[in-house]
Amino acid sequence: MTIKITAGAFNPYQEIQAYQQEKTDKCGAIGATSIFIGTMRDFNDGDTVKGMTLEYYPGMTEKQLELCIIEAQQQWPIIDSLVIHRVGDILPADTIVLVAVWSSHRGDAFDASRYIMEALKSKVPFWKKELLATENERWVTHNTNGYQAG
Amino acid sequence: MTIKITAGAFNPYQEIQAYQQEKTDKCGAIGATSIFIGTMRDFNDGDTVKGMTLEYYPGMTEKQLELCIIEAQQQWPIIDSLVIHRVGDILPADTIVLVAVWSSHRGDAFDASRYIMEALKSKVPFWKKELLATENERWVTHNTNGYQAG
Amino acid sequence: MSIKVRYFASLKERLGRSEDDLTFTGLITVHDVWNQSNLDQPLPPNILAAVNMDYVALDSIVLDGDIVAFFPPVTGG
Amino acid sequence: MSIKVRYFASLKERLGRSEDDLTFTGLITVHDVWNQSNLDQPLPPNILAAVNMDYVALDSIVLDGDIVAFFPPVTGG
Repeated sequence: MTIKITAGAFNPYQEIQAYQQEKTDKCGAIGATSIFIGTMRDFNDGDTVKGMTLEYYPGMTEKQLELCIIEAQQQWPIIDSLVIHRVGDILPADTIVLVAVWSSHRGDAFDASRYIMEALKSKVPFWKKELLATENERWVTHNTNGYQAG
Repeated sequence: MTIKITAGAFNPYQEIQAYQQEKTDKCGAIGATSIFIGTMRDFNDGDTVKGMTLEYYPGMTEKQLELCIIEAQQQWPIIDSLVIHRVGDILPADTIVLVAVWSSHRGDAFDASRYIMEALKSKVPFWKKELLATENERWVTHNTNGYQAG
Repeated sequence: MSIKVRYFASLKERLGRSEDDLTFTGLITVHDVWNQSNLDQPLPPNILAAVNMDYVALDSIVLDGDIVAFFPPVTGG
Repeated sequence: MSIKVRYFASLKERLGRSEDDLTFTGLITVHDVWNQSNLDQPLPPNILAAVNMDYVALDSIVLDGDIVAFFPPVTGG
């Protein structure tokens, strides 16, 4: 399990490949990799968004993120996982979050990656403030439930 | 929507990135990318597997795969999708299948990618023959349901 | 009318051939195509059938020029 | 006993500060910490609380040296 909080832009595909190269000993057991990449959209609630600032709580953010992953590990047989979350100033199309889960079987990989994403969005201290095209700033007030539309 | 059947090894991360570069105009609408990568394991049903041959039905395979994706498009708002499936001779740790779905919202991306994987495994003509460490060959007789363990 | 029959995977290996070319007269079904091509053995219960690359039921009617395929459950992905 | 209080995101902006240092005597709860730090306003109903980086209920007891945090619903991912 690896968790990274980063203030710099990152390429999720390069991160996954670099991470996989470090653990080639486990390759033969891996049958399924489920990856979720969350990206900044240029619209939200009907407005054009030109930038975003992501605040977090250093220490608590990492701690709660680790708890989310441990909860997933307790429910599904996960071989490994990588979670990276961006903080600071973000532009549209930038990657905000990467969740990658490696498992022997696809059902477990799908279930665990989705669980981690939903847990992250409901429990891990990150707060988004949007900069609109109008130059107004606006805090995002709540996350949607990813099991319904939205 | 892009579908590829390939007899050569492929790097799923390079494929996704190359595909994304062609459609940068849609980037701002994408909030969620859900990716599934199926990899050849070196064990199955308690035996060590050292290789695999994937047979398919040229023409019908592409047609049925396209139908799976159209069914997903009818159920969820998908911005784009990429599906690549390997055929021919395969070694452990090789990528067998890549399913990538781009959407505005994470629930749709998760649901659609999983739907495509399950539909692919139950409807699209591919057949695996395993080469065991004992040099015996064995056809895989059925796929598991990915919504249960396995 | 003439029909091409194709076999795949373990079924192809068991039959020892990958295709048949048949000629028929009259109204025939997919199941009739199997029986005509494999006189000595009944259609195994788990075998799937396609006509012109679409899945079909065994009682589907076959037309001149159709390509009928028989194969075991799929195991891709 | 001394308690550090931290505020985040929109709550921090609304209060106009990111932290308080308080001293107390006796048995106090997380809610008491809020009231002591923000005499003029009640705790907004959707605000979450943590003690030492774990989520807690508002009636949790606070101990000497604890770090108490208040923040709005999280919106990451």
